[in-house]
Amino acid sequence: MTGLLEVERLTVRRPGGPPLVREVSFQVARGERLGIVGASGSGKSLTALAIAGLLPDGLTAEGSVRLDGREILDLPEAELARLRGRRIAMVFQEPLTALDPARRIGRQVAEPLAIHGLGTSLERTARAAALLRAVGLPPERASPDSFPHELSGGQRQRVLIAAALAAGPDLLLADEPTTALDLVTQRQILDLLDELVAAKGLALLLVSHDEGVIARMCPHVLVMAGGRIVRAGPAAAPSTAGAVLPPQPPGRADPPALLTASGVSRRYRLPGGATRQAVDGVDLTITPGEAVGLVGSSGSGKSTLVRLLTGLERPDAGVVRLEGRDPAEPAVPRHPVQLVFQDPFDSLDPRWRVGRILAEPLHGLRLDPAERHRRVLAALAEVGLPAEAVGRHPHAFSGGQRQRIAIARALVAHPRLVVLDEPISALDRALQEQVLELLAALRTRHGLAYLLVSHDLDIVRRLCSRVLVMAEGRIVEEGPVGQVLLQPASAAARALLAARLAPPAPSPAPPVAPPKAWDYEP
Amino acid sequence: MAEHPDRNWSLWLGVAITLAIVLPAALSLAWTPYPPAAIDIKARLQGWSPAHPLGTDPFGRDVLSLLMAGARNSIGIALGAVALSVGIGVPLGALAAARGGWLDDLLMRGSDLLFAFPAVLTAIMLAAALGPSMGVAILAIGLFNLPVFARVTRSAAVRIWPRAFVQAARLSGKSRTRITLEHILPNILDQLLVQVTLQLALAILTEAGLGYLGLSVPPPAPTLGRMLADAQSFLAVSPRLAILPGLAIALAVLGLNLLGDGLRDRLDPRLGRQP
Amino acid sequence: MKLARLLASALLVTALADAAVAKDTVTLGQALEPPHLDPTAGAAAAIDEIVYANVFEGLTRIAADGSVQPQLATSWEVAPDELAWTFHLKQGVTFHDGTSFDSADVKFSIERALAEDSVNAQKGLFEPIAAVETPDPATVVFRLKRPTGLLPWNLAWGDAVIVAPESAETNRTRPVGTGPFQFTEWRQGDRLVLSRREGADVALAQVTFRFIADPAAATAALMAEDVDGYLNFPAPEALPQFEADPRFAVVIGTTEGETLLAINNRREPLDDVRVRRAIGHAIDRQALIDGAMMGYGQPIGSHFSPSHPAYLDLTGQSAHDPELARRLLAEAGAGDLKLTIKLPPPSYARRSGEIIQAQLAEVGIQAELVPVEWAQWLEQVFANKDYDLTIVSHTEQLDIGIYARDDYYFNYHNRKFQALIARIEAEADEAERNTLYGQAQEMLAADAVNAFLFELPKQGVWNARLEGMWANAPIQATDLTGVRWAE
Amino acid sequence: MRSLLRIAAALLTIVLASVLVFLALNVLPGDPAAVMLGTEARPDTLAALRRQMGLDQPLPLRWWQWLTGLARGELGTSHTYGVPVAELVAARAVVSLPLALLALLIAVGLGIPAGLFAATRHRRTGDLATMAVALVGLSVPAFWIGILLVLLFAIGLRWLPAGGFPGWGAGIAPGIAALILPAIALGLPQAAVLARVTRTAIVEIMRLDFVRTARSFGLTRTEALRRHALPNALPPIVTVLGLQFSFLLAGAVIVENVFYLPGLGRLVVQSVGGRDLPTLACLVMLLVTAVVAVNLAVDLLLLRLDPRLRHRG
Repeated sequence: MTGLLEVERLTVRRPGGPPLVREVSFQVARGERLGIVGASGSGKSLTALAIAGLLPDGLTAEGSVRLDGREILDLPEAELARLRGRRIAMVFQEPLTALDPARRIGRQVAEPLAIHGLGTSLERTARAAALLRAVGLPPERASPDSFPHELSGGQRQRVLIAAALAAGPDLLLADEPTTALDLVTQRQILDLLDELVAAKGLALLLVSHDEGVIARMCPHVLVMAGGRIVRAGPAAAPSTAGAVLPPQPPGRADPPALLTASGVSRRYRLPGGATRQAVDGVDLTITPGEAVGLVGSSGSGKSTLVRLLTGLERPDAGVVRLEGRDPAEPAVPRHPVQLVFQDPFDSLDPRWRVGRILAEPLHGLRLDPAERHRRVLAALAEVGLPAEAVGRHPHAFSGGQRQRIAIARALVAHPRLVVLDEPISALDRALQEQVLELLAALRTRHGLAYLLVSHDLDIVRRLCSRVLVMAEGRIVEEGPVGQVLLQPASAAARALLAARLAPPAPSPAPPVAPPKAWDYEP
Repeated sequence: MAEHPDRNWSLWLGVAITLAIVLPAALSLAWTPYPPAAIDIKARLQGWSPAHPLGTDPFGRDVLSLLMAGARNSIGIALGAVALSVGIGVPLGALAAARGGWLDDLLMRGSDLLFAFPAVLTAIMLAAALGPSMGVAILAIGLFNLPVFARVTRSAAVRIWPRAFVQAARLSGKSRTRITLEHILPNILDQLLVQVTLQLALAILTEAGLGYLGLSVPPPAPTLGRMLADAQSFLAVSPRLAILPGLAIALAVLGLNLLGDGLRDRLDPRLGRQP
Repeated sequence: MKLARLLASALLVTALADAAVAKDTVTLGQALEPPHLDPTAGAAAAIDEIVYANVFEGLTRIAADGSVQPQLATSWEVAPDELAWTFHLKQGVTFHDGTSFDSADVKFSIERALAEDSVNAQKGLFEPIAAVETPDPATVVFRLKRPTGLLPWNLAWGDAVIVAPESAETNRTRPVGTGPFQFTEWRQGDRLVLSRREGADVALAQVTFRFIADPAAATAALMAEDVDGYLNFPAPEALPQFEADPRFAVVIGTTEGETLLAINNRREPLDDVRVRRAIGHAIDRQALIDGAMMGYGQPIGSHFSPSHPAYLDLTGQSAHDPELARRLLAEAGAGDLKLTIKLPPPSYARRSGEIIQAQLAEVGIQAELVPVEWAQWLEQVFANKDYDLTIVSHTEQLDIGIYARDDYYFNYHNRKFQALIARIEAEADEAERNTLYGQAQEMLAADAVNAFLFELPKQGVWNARLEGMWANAPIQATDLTGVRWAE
Repeated sequence: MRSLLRIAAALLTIVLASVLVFLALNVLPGDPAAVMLGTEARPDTLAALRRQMGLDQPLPLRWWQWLTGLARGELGTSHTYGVPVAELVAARAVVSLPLALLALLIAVGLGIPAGLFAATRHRRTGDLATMAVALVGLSVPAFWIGILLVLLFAIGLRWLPAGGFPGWGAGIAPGIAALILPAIALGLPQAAVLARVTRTAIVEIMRLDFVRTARSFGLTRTEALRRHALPNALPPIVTVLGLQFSFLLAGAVIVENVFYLPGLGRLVVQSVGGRDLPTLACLVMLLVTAVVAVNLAVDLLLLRLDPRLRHRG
């Protein structure tokens, strides 16, 4: 019996350019689930888009894609459009931009029905309401008359799923459906997909860069790299849990505090006039050489707290002291605290050469040019980048290399505290490993204190000794890593733990060295 | 890879046409076949001839020399006007974006006020008060374009400030002005460049309008606008006198617009994110 | 009674407007729009060009040939001592609003012009009148301070038309006169409509003036026959086009407009007659006329209109002689002279300016052109005499007397000339006056007060089937009383 | 709340403009009385007229009288015409307003469909050809188009009058006929601008994800463009339309000259030339108020069009 979807030697390229997807072939039977996993740029998304005939401008597809035995790859736009929504549905990665901002969500869910002329308008509205309820968005949680910008990322993804299933498709293509969501919401959406696909007997083609997500949802997996399928077969058994970092021995007799925050809070005025309490009365201290984790779901106030601690913003109430001085005061030297950002593409000025980027933190210090240059080269060496990188622009480097440059920038001013705001979540799994190892090594080598902000508990466990859990702008739990992450007291911590999927592959944690000051003071 | 490689023809065509107007204009600074103001009544209203490739005007002046000098003055006025509006508009926009809050509103309201005054009226009043001259034409056109640059700069800068590399710069203790000069302006340069070419084109058109109303540079210095205006009543006698300056204006504006479009596509934000 | 008449005329007008363009209406283009319609309260030529002889009438009027003819006064005689003039008035004349016309209206009009707060632009015309007496409704006697031979001529000016006390104040917007045409409608910036009064013996039932100044637009309006003609077409360069078109008649006549390069006689080194004569010799009048006026217009050597019997051709005294000009300038020690020429808006001034600048450059005088608007010209040049040279045309009729006024912007103060002008004004005999005019012209030419350029031509263009249009313009007027369509 | 703020800001702009206008006008050299009495006027007559026009009073007093008069609706009488300013300006607005609307209609009628057509054929010949025509339309001075139109339609074919305005009293048809050619001359360049803005806006939006989502529901590319891209492209289009309307009101002075239309633009030029201060002041206030009102209308319309803005109230 022919499969529902048969893909044979599918190739996608820009006319005259190298193929981005090379001779990909696979089959999906009715009701079957197939996962495709691969790093970014491996061609997995283009494969899904090619099947639905939604390739971006300028890309062409060759080979054969048959739906129920009927060739659809070379169908004219009008005929292919009739299949979309009715037979093949899609869910995309960026929920925030995937819905028409100017149209109410009720109408968008009903739109596929209208397009394919299914039922009267009254019936369609009723069907849309039922669909929204089915994806966990009853009217009391999100009214059909609200607009997309009034909903959260997770809610919008639910609306998309409702719309995709509205016209009763046979095949659902899901392209990185949960990548842009935080762990807790990610888990809920995957459960929802699992339940709906089973209930409606849909065939599912799930594309993701996260093996954990694929392993959880699909029995069969294709691994793609460089546009080709490199491995196919049953999903790999979930790898064993990683070794737990031995709890960080408490530091020497209570050293003088490096960074303290007492009763710090910050309010934002929303455009509609209402105010949101982002940070509400936070107290924390970080001692030299200590590695502290700060975890919490998105919207818990982590980033705002980071901006307050580093002096980028002034708190409405409370006091922040960095080595006894207020970091927000312009006169106070800033180099003791440095920041590494999440998005490597956003953290380096595209117009500057790497040499000048690395020298920027030395702005406040009166150093002669020779000394400046020496420091820049030293920092580059520490992060394992060639000295001649100094003369090149950021766009000449990969994501991983850029993050190394950002880290080098944090080191060049010989800081005592480095705040890492989601340092590796934007990187691929393989790169994350290398950067983690680099960070761990640098900490021991220079006796740095870390404040690691993340929603990923595994990374916190591997780098930090103590962890703070944040929710609704307050620290709801604090304690050594081992105790908080194994028997969490607060509800927020428990939700984070539950949402954690297959723990990452094991890797030996570096031995812990006593903190050592820089070879000389600046 | 360029987003649409075949689109670059508009850049090169723009450069070619703009040069076709700018080069002779620049040349006229040093040399023109005849002195533009040389009147020879006996030789008036002649058609093309070896001596005068584009013929002569009602006062017997060589039309080719007039066109070259006219283009020089028109472009000179346009450059002066755009320089004025960039010189004031860009810093204002950058300041509004850097400070934000009430200053932002004040500056933007101020530019709205300036925008509310019809350009033609400002030009007429200025010319009436100070007497028509190149300076007045530059002031009138420049003042009117100022809000455009303030707005473009502000909206572009507001998108750069939250970027991570700017936060890093703030962390290094750099002042807002220094950050504006080192990080903000270089990153919005491309959008400004596009506006400059488009506003130059608009300035040339506005100068033609002012010339028509007799408010542009006084005689004997020719400008394309006044040549076109003066030639209107000679349309029946010798249409060539109106067609040539009109064509020069149209080509200059066309060239600059193509250049602007081409620049916008070439300077697409390819630098930020790996495709 | 008045209301009924108003209603009647209103109905008449709407009827006419809807009727097909019957051949008793005409549409004339005019370059400048009048600011208002009271000729006794403003100097703009455009006012007189609409209302003179059509809407308002004076005791006397200037005819097409420039002679003084009776109008509201049938005849007049002067007493032996030349200090009393008696005018006999036409009977049975009424104003447009029905009010009657008699000697009281004449007394009111003249005294209004002489009054302390009068805004009459030509107050000087009435200055010799000491008193106005009205022995009976049909007779008016003027008592003069001194003999004034030119009185009938003075009373023929547009500024001396007779107005009624009842309507004087509203003449600016709703003119009420004794003329054959009455005011119907005025849409500022576009058109003004006059229509024939009941019983007036003029051929035209309705006249529309369309205000189109832009040369290209004027040409288009004529070619598209939106307009039947222009008494004085604003663009000489378009005339060849109309000469070649059988639909149109092109009639080039003279006007009273002496166009001159005025010189500030009080400003260094222009106070030296040799420098002024050098400027005169530097200018090639024929080339200027060909270049600026497309060849239309007559060269003049002094401030006098060639169409007047007393005209003397003195162009020879300032013939084009660059060599002589350079020598004169060297003699006067003004080798490298730098001057400004202030140019009012009209195209004759702006075009002549460019040519004269080039011609002055030939003899080593560097002239900078400064275009100004009328408001600025009147303030800087006319009032404050803050200028070196300026180009302007004086279009008032027989206005050589302005050189006798001390406050005039030429800064020319010649006692002998002022005495000569006084004798002319007093002289009653025309032949004697003409010889005196000749001496005045020679004096101005000898002193080279200004560089006299050319007489503004009257460039008439109208539909060939239109008869009775004036060829010359001895006075600023569009006399429609004799105009009609040929059968 | 925000729209109240915006209305208050608009009023402030208008009052500020009034101060600027009055100061600017009185600084202009040249004396209105001299303009009216011409070259022969004697000093005493000039003084009499100046008293009549109230020009001899101190500046601040005259500004206050003028502003309070403005508030009460008394706009004074025109120095040149002696007619109430309100009447004079109204007669001109009755020409300029319909002209601007007609030109805008032409711009929208030609510009937006052309922009849409070019967007649907993105980067194919249809797109390049339309944009080339738009570029040419943009580059040619409006009054040049005017002259060519007159040569062709008025003098050549005699279909339409070469200019002038018969007044609405003579019926709607002749009025419209007189405005067609000037409206085309004004409308074409604006249509070109609109076509370019529409095309760019739609092409940008077509790249966004939600258009791809719409196509995944079963819409073809062109259907997705019309149902989703166009509504979202309206805000930038409406903003440009607002700017164009304000320009057309007074910027049309040159086309008014070519077609000798009694419009606001020419009255502006005339009043400056004749130093007719009350008329000029009223004109400028009218134009500034119109521009501020149009901007306000555009702002409020944008609120309705783009729900994301609505939350900012």
